[in-house]
Amino acid sequence: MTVATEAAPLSQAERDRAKTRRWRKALPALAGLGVTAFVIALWHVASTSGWVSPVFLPPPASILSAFLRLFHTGYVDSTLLQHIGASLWRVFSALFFSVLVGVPAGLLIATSPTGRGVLDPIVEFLRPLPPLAYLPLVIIWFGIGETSKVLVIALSMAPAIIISTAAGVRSASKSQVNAARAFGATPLQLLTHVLLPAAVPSILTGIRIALGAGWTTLVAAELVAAGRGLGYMIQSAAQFLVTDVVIAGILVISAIAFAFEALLRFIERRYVPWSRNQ
Amino acid sequence: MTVATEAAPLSQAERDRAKTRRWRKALPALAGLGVTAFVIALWHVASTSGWVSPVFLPPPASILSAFLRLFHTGYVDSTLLQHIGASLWRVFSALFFSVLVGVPAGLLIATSPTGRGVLDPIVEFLRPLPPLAYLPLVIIWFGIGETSKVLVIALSMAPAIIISTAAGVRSASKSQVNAARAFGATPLQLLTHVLLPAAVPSILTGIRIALGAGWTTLVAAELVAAGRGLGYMIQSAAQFLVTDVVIAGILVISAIAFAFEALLRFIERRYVPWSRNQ
Amino acid sequence: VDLRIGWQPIVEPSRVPQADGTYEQATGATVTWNRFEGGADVVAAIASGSIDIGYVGSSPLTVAVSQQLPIETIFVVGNIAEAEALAVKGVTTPEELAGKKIATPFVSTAHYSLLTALKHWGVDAGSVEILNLRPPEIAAAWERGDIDGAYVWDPVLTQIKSTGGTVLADSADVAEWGGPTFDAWIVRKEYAEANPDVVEAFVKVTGDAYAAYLADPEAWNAESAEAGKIAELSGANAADVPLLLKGYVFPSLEQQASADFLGGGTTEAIAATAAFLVEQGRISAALPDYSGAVTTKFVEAAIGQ
Amino acid sequence: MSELRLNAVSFVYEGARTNVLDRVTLGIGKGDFVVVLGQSGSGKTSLLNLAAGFLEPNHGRIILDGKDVTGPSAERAVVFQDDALFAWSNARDNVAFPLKLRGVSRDERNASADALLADVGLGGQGDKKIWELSGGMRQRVGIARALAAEPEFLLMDEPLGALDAMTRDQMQELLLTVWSRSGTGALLITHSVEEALFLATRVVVLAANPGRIALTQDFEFGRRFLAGENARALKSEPAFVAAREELIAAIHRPDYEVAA
Amino acid sequence: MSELRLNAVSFVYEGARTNVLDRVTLGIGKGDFVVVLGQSGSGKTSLLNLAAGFLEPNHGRIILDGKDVTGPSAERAVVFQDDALFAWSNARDNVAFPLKLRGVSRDERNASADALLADVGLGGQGDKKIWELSGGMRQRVGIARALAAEPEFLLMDEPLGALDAMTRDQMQELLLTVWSRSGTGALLITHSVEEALFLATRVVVLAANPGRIALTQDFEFGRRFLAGENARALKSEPAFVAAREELIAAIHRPDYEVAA
Ligand SMILES: Nc1ncnc2c1ncn2[C@@H]1O[C@H](COP(=O)(O)OP(=O)(O)OP(=O)(O)O)[C@@H](O)[C@H]1O
Ligand SMILES: Nc1ncnc2c1ncn2[C@@H]1O[C@H](COP(=O)(O)OP(=O)(O)OP(=O)(O)O)[C@@H](O)[C@H]1O
Ligand SMILES: NCCS(=O)(=O)O
Ligand SMILES: [Mg+2]
Ligand SMILES: [Mg+2]
Repeated sequence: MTVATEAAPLSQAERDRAKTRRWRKALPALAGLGVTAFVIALWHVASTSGWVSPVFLPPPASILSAFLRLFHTGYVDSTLLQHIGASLWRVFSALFFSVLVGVPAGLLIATSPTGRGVLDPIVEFLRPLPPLAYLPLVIIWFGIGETSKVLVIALSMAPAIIISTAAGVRSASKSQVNAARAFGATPLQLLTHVLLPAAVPSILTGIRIALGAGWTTLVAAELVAAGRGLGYMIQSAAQFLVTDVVIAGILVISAIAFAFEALLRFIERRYVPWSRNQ
Repeated sequence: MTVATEAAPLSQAERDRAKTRRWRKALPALAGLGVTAFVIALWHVASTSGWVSPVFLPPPASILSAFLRLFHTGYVDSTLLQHIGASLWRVFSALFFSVLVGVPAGLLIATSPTGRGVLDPIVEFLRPLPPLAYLPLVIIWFGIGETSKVLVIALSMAPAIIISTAAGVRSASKSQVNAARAFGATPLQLLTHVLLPAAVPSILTGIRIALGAGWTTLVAAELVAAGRGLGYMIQSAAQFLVTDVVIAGILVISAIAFAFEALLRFIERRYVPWSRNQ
Repeated sequence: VDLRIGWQPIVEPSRVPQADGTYEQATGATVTWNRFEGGADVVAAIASGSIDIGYVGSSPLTVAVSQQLPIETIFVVGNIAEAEALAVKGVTTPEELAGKKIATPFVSTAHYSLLTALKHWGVDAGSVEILNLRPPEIAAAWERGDIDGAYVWDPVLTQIKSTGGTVLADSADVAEWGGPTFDAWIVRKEYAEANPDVVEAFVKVTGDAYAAYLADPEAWNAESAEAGKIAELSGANAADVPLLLKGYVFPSLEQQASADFLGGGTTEAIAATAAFLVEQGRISAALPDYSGAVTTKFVEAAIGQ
Repeated sequence: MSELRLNAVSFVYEGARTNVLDRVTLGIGKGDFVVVLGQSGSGKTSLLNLAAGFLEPNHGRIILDGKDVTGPSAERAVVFQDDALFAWSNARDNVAFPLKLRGVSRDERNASADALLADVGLGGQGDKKIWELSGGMRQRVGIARALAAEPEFLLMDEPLGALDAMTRDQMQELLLTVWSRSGTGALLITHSVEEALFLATRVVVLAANPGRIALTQDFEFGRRFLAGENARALKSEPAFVAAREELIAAIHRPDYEVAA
Repeated sequence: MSELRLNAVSFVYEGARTNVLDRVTLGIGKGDFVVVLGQSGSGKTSLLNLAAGFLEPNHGRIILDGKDVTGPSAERAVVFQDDALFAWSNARDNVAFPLKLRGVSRDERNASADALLADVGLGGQGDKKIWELSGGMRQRVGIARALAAEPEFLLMDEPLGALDAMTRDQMQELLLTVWSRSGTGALLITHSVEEALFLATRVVVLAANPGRIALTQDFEFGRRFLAGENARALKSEPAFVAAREELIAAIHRPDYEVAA
């Protein structure tokens, strides 16, 4: 027998409590907005009062106008949207390939001693390589086309994904792994049905870190014969001390990264709620 | 009453089993060595048979001699050890500061809604910033001294540490947190006695990822007015197509990174064994 | 006093007094040497007050002045001559450049020279595929056959020439066509006003080094002590140093003061560069007058010593 | 006298449709030993989590000494259904944890922890890491940890479920002794009706779906044991046996059954 | 007939000084229902983990149908002391897991899983996420999952420890029914001597430190229940009561006590 429970009228205390709760929920967003506003105000004062030369820190207003200019007329032969398109394509191709390679590599490292023996030295060797130093080798082997650019970005993303995947796989509890094996899971099934799901939150964290790394590498990658792209745009502007374009470009990168970060967090909350509920 | 158990003589099957186990333990290392040897052999063939011009990929032997030369006479005014010293100093100062700032930031983000509201936008804004793009701005604000270099490296390291710390804190189980609170832990005690220990494995993973990022950023950081350092050395050699020095420098970076990776893993096994035993 | 110098690893005579510590002795200042890989960073460092005297090419110099940074040119290192050139493969006349891939480091003096040359030849810059690559990457792309040519400097230029590249034009030609490029030492005005004697001593030492080289260029051969010092500081091969030194036309102190250089030519060259950069859409506006960014004061004082 | 009171408390998990607890009123005074019985899933753990302050009621109030409870605090120590030990330290450090929070010196707290470990039958095992303990050992470390806190109220969620009969008897006696000596108020959840009768000053039976109090009854067996009567004898007393049958029936009254 | 055999098995955890198990010999045939009793920490879970193939013996052999066991496999399903459910899926998917491994179609395995959930008293709760289940519910999901595997051997580590008396009785009856119907060999660890007597065809008492077999005895109560006798009546039979006293004494024989 299920007894239905009608909602009793709320007491004053209960209403107060609900109010506090609503407040508490809104607080982070408010604080965030407050800080952002404060930073912009400080920036405005700094750049207009002459603390910092406007050549190096143009006031927020001129960033806005640079932004509009970029949008309508563009810079270095392309509009802002074209630059964004080129860079997005590169970063997400790179993400695609680094997930494609990094997740299996991480799984292998975490599960197979031989896999670890073979892959670990390779990964650990590649990980600290400075893109600025190996660009000539990349060009020799992969030319000056998109391949090289995507490769450079992917190389900067893969380690975070590999390491996070491996760490995530190891986070599956011993008894969960034992359970699966006792129910006759083949190594492959163990991987797909237990280790991989257990690693998903960690892989998502890895992707978040990797995307950050990818954006920072974009500029280095676009040193390679790019004719378009946010990194290329920023690079060119920086050389000519067109600081408003530099800052506008940086802000665009941040905004895009922000949007994808939000998306990833949404995915995390929506699809791996268990990672927060254990 | 404790009954002592004398070791019974081992049967043949048991001895076989022990042998297999020893083999299994050695396998990863052997596989790793095998792969390394294979790569070096391939490289040797590639560079001596003319597949790749030795200007871009000198044979292993000439890397070795470059290495000796670097060690004894040096390059661009400093010996290899001096370059290594300067870079190590920068990378580890940066690590120091990024841990100093990143761990508390990660803790705050994971524990306080307001902290998250304030810090999250800042971190998410800084994270994708390309060092090559903001280098001129850093110079403007912080000059060309060590501060700028360490700052650039630290900025590339901090995000991994912050994100990993926050993820680690969230990995403390609800009941562990509840337990601590029910025993009267102040928020600070909760942090130091529960959340921080629970986050340690994740923080170590973060440091591993961060160190990788730090080494790759080193070269960019040493683009600016460095007089010494591995990145500086590589950069200078690249300008003059002294590829053997470039590759020797890259290998030195890899070797150092490798050594610290090994150290961190040792620390992980030694001091946070529980992360593998749950 | 302190003197903070931003230098670039370019093969030129002042590397020798730099290696010998002559600047320290002559200026009586505590000298700090900061190495930069490109003019843009030098400009940023000067603007931030991190360095007092810096070495830049004519493009970054023009950009800095156009942005009204308080700097002035105190010494012209020299006009770039054979040191930078357009080397190509499978192209014999400028017209054939259309549709070809030519690489150059953007914003550099080479980039400026390439565009000036194309304009001179009447080749539409839009019809040539101009790629932004740094010198080492240019070498790699050339090796692979990804590019048909490059406007670049040594040692990559030599590397290209030795693997089938022919020179279509060099910066000496471009200078004749009205687009001279040069490298120069610049100083923060504020510093120059406060320490005129230090700046003067700096110019004197640099001038002396140039004089020593110009007196007998052949003496600075691959085995010479000078070549050794230059190689050690810059990272170049000692064997390549004599050739690299020939890539510039180094003016003596007297020539510096003349109308060809600081006395007038330099100002014109900066103005021309600025006009060109505006045309290319890289900077928004040129100044009406660039004479404030050039001074003969220090070379004249050095000559008088 | 100090009292922990649930006043017409209703609770529903976010997103769930039916209340887990429906207007539950329950007082635990110091010196009381309240034992909660109820079917699996009837809401016992939820009730304890509310009393501990880990959950907030949707309706009603939780009051400690006249003040609304807004979260957990040191005067209410908890033994968890899943042990909730700290994996990164050994058994001794886990037990010493509440003392560490209070700033007790290392030597002192280690001595107390070792004594408590001995009390729960784990003497000399303080150096064992958590993952080196068996299930029953972990439960006992959890109990020792809660006792170390010397709380005013001791909230325990099936603390003896993974113990063999004799160890369980010993632990029951330990709990009774500590409780009477320290004048703590105790709330214990169990599935063993015998255990409930032996320990409780009051037994509460929770009916399921929504969880509500179906029966409250006071008992004296624990006090009589403390006064020196024989445990075995007490447990075979007709009153004890009758009460047991009654409670078992109450727990499983068909109209309280979990809805399918 | 198929048999899972431990042959003079000794085991010591890496780094530990004393053996956890010392020359334990035990056979579980199909159709056997072996119940292991023993003090907390005596090595019961370790024994089960060895039989399951999660641990390797240091001495002795574990043999299934004449072959050495080298790891876990599908014919030995396990119910864990900590539930070991998959946090990322709901109750139904957890139960359906072994079927999924075997490639059973989604509809079919969901139907089986729902039926099994109903068998363990969790009908209609298949959509609940693991963290939305109470402790006792989780245990039952773990049992349902093991039953779904339809194994030749069913290894269970205190599977009914967190259940109220009636649910526990129902689960015992379920286990007996499934066991006899499918001809499985069962190994069950419990702390309830009554449970042991009611379920077992053979009871094994493990003495502690090092773990070794102190007593083995065969019983018929479960078979008699299946044959139609009344459970209550069986449990109050003098033979049952006497056996219970005997086993309790055996578990706690002082010379087997855990060394301090
Ligand atoms: N991973 C491990 N490493 C070291 N020692 C261990 C480990 N697991 C268990 N032990 C030790 O082995 C002994 C037996 O443990 P086991 O878990 O088998 O006991 P148990 O009989 O199942 O006890 P319980 O009834 O409390 O579950 C204990 O003394 C325990 O401390
Ligand atoms: N985090 C949660 N989210 C949603 N529902 C939950 C949650 N925790 C418990 N429930 C539900 O609340 C009800 C009561 O759970 P609770 O854990 O309080 O039961 P219990 O009486 O302690 O049971 P047991 O004896 O099995 O431990 C159950 O139906 C359960 O499914
Ligand atoms: N050759 C001059 C280099 S730069 O200062 O123009 O970058
Ligand atoms: Mg419960
Ligand atoms: Mg056990």
